[in-house]
Amino acid sequence: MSIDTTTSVSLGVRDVHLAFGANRVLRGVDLTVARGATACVIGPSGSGKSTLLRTINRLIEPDRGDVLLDGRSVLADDPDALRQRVGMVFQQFNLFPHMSVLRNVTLALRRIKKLPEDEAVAIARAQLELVGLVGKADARPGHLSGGQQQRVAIARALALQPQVMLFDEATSALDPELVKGVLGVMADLASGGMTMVVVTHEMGFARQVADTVAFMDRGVVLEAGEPAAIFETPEHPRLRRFLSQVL
Amino acid sequence: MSIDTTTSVSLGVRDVHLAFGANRVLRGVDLTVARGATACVIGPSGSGKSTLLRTINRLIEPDRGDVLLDGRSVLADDPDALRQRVGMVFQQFNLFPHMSVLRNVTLALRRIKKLPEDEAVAIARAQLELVGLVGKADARPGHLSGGQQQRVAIARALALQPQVMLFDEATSALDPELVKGVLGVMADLASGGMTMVVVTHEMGFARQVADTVAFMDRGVVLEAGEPAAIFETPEHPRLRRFLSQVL
Amino acid sequence: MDPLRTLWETFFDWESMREALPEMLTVGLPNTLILAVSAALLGSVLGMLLAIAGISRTRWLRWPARVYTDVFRGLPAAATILLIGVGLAPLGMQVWGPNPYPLGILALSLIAAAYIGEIFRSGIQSVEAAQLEGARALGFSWGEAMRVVIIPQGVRRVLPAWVNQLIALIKDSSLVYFLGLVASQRELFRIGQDYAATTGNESALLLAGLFYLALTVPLTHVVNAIDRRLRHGRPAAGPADDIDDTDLALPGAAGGNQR
Amino acid sequence: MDPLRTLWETFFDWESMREALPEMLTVGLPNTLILAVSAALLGSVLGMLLAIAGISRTRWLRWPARVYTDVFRGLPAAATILLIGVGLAPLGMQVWGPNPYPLGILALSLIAAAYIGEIFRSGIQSVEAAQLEGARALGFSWGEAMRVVIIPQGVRRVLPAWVNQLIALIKDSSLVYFLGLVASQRELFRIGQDYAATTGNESALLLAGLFYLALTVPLTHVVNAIDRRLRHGRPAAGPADDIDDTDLALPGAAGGNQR
Amino acid sequence: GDGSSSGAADNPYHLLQPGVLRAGTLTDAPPNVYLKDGEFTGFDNDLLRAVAGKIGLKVEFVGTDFSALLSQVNNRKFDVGSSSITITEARKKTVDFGNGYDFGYFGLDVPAGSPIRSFDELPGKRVVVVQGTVQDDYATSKGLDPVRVPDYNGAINQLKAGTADAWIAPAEIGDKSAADSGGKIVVAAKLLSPAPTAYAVAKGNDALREALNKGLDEVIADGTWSRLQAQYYPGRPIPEDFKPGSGTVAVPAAPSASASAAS
Ligand SMILES: Nc1ncnc2c1ncn2[C@@H]1O[C@H](COP(=O)(O)OP(=O)(O)OP(=O)(O)O)[C@@H](O)[C@H]1O
Ligand SMILES: Nc1ncnc2c1ncn2[C@@H]1O[C@H](COP(=O)(O)OP(=O)(O)OP(=O)(O)O)[C@@H](O)[C@H]1O
Ligand SMILES: [Mg+2]
Ligand SMILES: [Mg+2]
Repeated sequence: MSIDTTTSVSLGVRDVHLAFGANRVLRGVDLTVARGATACVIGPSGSGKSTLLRTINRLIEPDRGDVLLDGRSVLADDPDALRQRVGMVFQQFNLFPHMSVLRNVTLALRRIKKLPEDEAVAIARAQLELVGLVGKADARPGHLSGGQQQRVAIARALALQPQVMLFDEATSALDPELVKGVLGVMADLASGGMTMVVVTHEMGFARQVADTVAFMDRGVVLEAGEPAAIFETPEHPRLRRFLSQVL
Repeated sequence: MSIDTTTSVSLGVRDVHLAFGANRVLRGVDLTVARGATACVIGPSGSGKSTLLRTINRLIEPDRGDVLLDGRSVLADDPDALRQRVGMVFQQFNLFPHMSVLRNVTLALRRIKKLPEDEAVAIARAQLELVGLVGKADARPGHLSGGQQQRVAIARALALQPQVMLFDEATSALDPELVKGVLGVMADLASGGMTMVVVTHEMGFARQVADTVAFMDRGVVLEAGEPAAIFETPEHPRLRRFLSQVL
Repeated sequence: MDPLRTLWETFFDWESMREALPEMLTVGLPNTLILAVSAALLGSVLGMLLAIAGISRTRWLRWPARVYTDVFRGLPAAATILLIGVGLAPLGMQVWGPNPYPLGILALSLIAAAYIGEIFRSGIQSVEAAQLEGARALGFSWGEAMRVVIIPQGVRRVLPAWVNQLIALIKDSSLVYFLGLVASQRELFRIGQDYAATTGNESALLLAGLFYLALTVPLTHVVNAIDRRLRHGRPAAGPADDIDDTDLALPGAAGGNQR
Repeated sequence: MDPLRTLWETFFDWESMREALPEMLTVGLPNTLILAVSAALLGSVLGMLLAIAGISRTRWLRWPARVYTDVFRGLPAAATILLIGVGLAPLGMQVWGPNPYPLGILALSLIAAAYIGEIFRSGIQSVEAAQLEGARALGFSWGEAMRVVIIPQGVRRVLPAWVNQLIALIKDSSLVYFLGLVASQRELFRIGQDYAATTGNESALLLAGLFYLALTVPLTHVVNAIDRRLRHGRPAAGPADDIDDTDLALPGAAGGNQR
Repeated sequence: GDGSSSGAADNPYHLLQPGVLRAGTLTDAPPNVYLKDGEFTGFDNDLLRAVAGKIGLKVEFVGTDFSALLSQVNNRKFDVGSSSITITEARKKTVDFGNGYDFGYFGLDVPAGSPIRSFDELPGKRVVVVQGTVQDDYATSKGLDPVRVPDYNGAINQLKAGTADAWIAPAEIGDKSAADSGGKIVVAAKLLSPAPTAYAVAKGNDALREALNKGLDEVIADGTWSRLQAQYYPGRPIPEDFKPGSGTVAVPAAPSASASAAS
């Protein structure tokens, strides 16, 4: 499943604002991810990380600000086309409970990529193999363990070979072995040229996979930089306090 | 919210078997947790950890085997009474989406403990304070971030002051600061005499909170012991392989 | 004969409507309300019991509920009403005399219960099993968990379908006529029909329809408002017009980029 | 003179039933089926369109759907059928002659659509917003996401309530009578009622009811079986009797420790 | 037992309530039976009141659907059925009938300009009748395959909409509808109905049936019958061979309009 590097794109988030009613969740977020690079977003619960990911693929339209792919604003384009280029793994997985695992993965391949059934199944099986779940291809999501569901969600998004991947706590339900496995997949994707934004609260994971780490607090990116810089020489006192809590 | 130590109990799981159809998920699980002690269960995804917790409070009746509280089998008793003594935090939280956060927490206090409204609210607010969510008391779970939902689930279970607590990945959606916070809460609970079983895939967390660590694989506990023993001198090759993957 | 004129005169003759209006107001409306409201209450309670029996784990509850539902939905309402009205008439005579209302209400309720039971059942069964686990893990018994957690969620999901049934009930109340009514017991439809028979045009029937609308439209909108309120957990603040019923719109996506 | 005997003879007189049976089989049953099946198809399609319009983000779709639903649920079915039957009769005469069926089916469908629309709407609205997000994040348009992910889940949740409406439709098909039927166009209920009117014995009406049961009971159980199958994702293996409809039972808890 | 708790002495006619004759009727079939200003009236019902008065009973009317009327009479939910019920063999199996008290003419209503002039021209035409009426019986027995509608309005609608060629109506209704139609409907012909109409009582309730027959003869003899005929069917001739009641009493001539108003 390697990605065609000629299609890899950079991602820019520019001064994005968003409020749910009176709750100003994003208050001017800036983030830049180079082509084929991986950015990890860390930060306290409720700081707006999931919301940020949603504005990037325009599941939520920002109140203000812009999102750029290769320098081009995505706000003018068709959101459906955008989302075919930008894959997403949700924190709560959002699997389709009325379909088998296999069908969850093939659905968009068949309906959007318009692949014939057998081709879609082949791709899906390959993806499920990668996350160790071919054996559960015919099960319903409701009969899977938490980690299994999360892996299906990952397989579903990757099967579409997007240019940009948004992972929301992509390893929260995974044991260390699987985290290592997902890490391997991500390394492959990155070397294949995929641009990624990964929300995580596992600092070890962030340190391993990130080209850039961004620390969010209360709707703004307080500090961003290389993992080494962020984890070893954090500047912002809030970030220092945050990191001091890591076990 | 300290627990009356006179009521703390020990927990024993004896040769528990369970199958979903042909899928033999638990194949003879044994686990012992002393009064007021904390056991951490680690293991690969799909190994049966969540299912084990469900058999302990009899959300699932085991096909074979027994669960003992203070040496007394729970299988003969009324499951509802049992569950009032054994609290649980679910991997997927299972909050009630049609009620506010506050009502999620007060519900059982009012309906089962039969506390008057104001008393229930006072207890609930204290618990929400503890997890940093008083501000969200009137929000619906659907409007919360992942970490916020998980904290509500923790508060909901703790508000009932159970003798035994079962945490399923209780910190999966929490950032390091909150993990630290929950750790503090747990330390309090443990010193208050609460017996706890915590499923986790964060080894650092397990090392910090556990009196005993049990490693599950494919429906059996392969190895159990003190954290130091498990993490530093693991004996079973499967466990060694598992731990070798920790970042 | 100009067909539009004919249509207009047949259905919209103000004179006939004005003539029927007082009796509809003073006799028909109260009677329709008495029949429909009592049957709605009793039918909803029975329906809930049927729904619970229908999802029970004991087949001795599930099967009778199934059979009841099949029979009472399957028979023509007129036949059911006649069967109950005539069959229990001797008993009724002794208890409340020749008034057909009690037996009529009973029959209407029994029929409505079969339908409402299926509606509630579908709502309750659509609630995720995790919700029951969540409640039972807190120590609720199966019954309490159903009552406090599952049923409120399940019923809310099917409120519009339940309103369907209440509306059907308002109109089915006219079937009590099969049991024989004195003049002061007639409900809206019957009065409309009788006027239509004496005047030779259908305007009075349409007037009865307007009365129905005056009952059903507010009912629908009140329930929808309650539904919305339960859905969002608070009275909708400000102009709710453009957000109501739009839960499935992506939040924030309602701006210039709708699709 | 024994009242019970009289009652029995009024409703269960085999002689009368046997007499009415041939006509019910050869005339009533086909007609009921033609009316109910056509109206069910058309009504369900229209109902789905109404449901989608009802949850649309554009008020120019939502409002007309709301008004349509309110009006067609609110008016007495007899009035609606008469309005459409009489109002469009001149048009109908030119297109298909005096046969009242096409207009009757149209009227029945329009009424059923209002009810079915609300049922589908409640099902669709009960699907979690996260599902729509999940689908749209994969690149599905709103329409495709609805069609492929939301509507299948939503409709499945309200299948029993939808069956309610189909059953109501089978019985409402008797209302086409208001448009005038020649003997060979009469459906089950009408034939039963004619026998009741000419003989004063209600057994034929009850026989019509038995025919209804023969239609509605299999319908219910087929849909329930489909529902169960969709719910579990595969044909239920082995004796499904004790696990069907019991999703809300805690798995594994169905053993000796039920409560 | 006949469902009545009182003894035969104070309830000789086995009524639901002693002294009260509970009559099942229709509310929507003028001029025979209908409601006016909240009162049950029409020829049949007014006559029944007079008959009941003669045997010391007070009438309480209840309206119902015709298809549910006779069965409820037979099951004693109603003591008597009054709805210009034609005596037929089929109905005699369910209920007992008193003596005939009325006859009927059929009117043939057609749209203005229709070529139909007589009942003989009906075969092959779309003929509309109200379901379950004598007209229905007539049309069916003549093999006309009539279009059945539930009420008179349904028939008028059919004529106006052009979906039927003719309507066989009770003559009085046919006249009234034609008059009300503003020239759109005309009466083409009239015909005498074959069978008389009578009140229905539960099978075996001979005491009531005989009492009603006796009362009927009395109201015929005292001129009430003739007065009501004139009131409800003004100008309608009474056929030579029709004898109301037992046929043993003389029918006085209809009083003048002023005389009937005075009584
Ligand atoms: N309701 C169910 N029906 C059928 N199979 C199930 C069900 N729930 C879980 N399973 C299966 O049982 C096995 C164990 O699941 P369980 O949830 O206990 O795993 P786990 O150890 O908690 O994994 P994770 O760390 O991923 O949460 C899995 O293979 C899963 O697919
Ligand atoms: N649909 C919603 N409606 C209203 N408020 C919301 C909604 N979704 C999220 N919020 C609020 O927005 C804030 C940010 O939520 P978000 O999910 O982006 O946090 P997060 O950084 O992902 O947190 P976590 O690490 O706990 O997942 C929270 O305070 C939350 O309560
Ligand atoms: Mg989040
Ligand atoms: Mg688990």
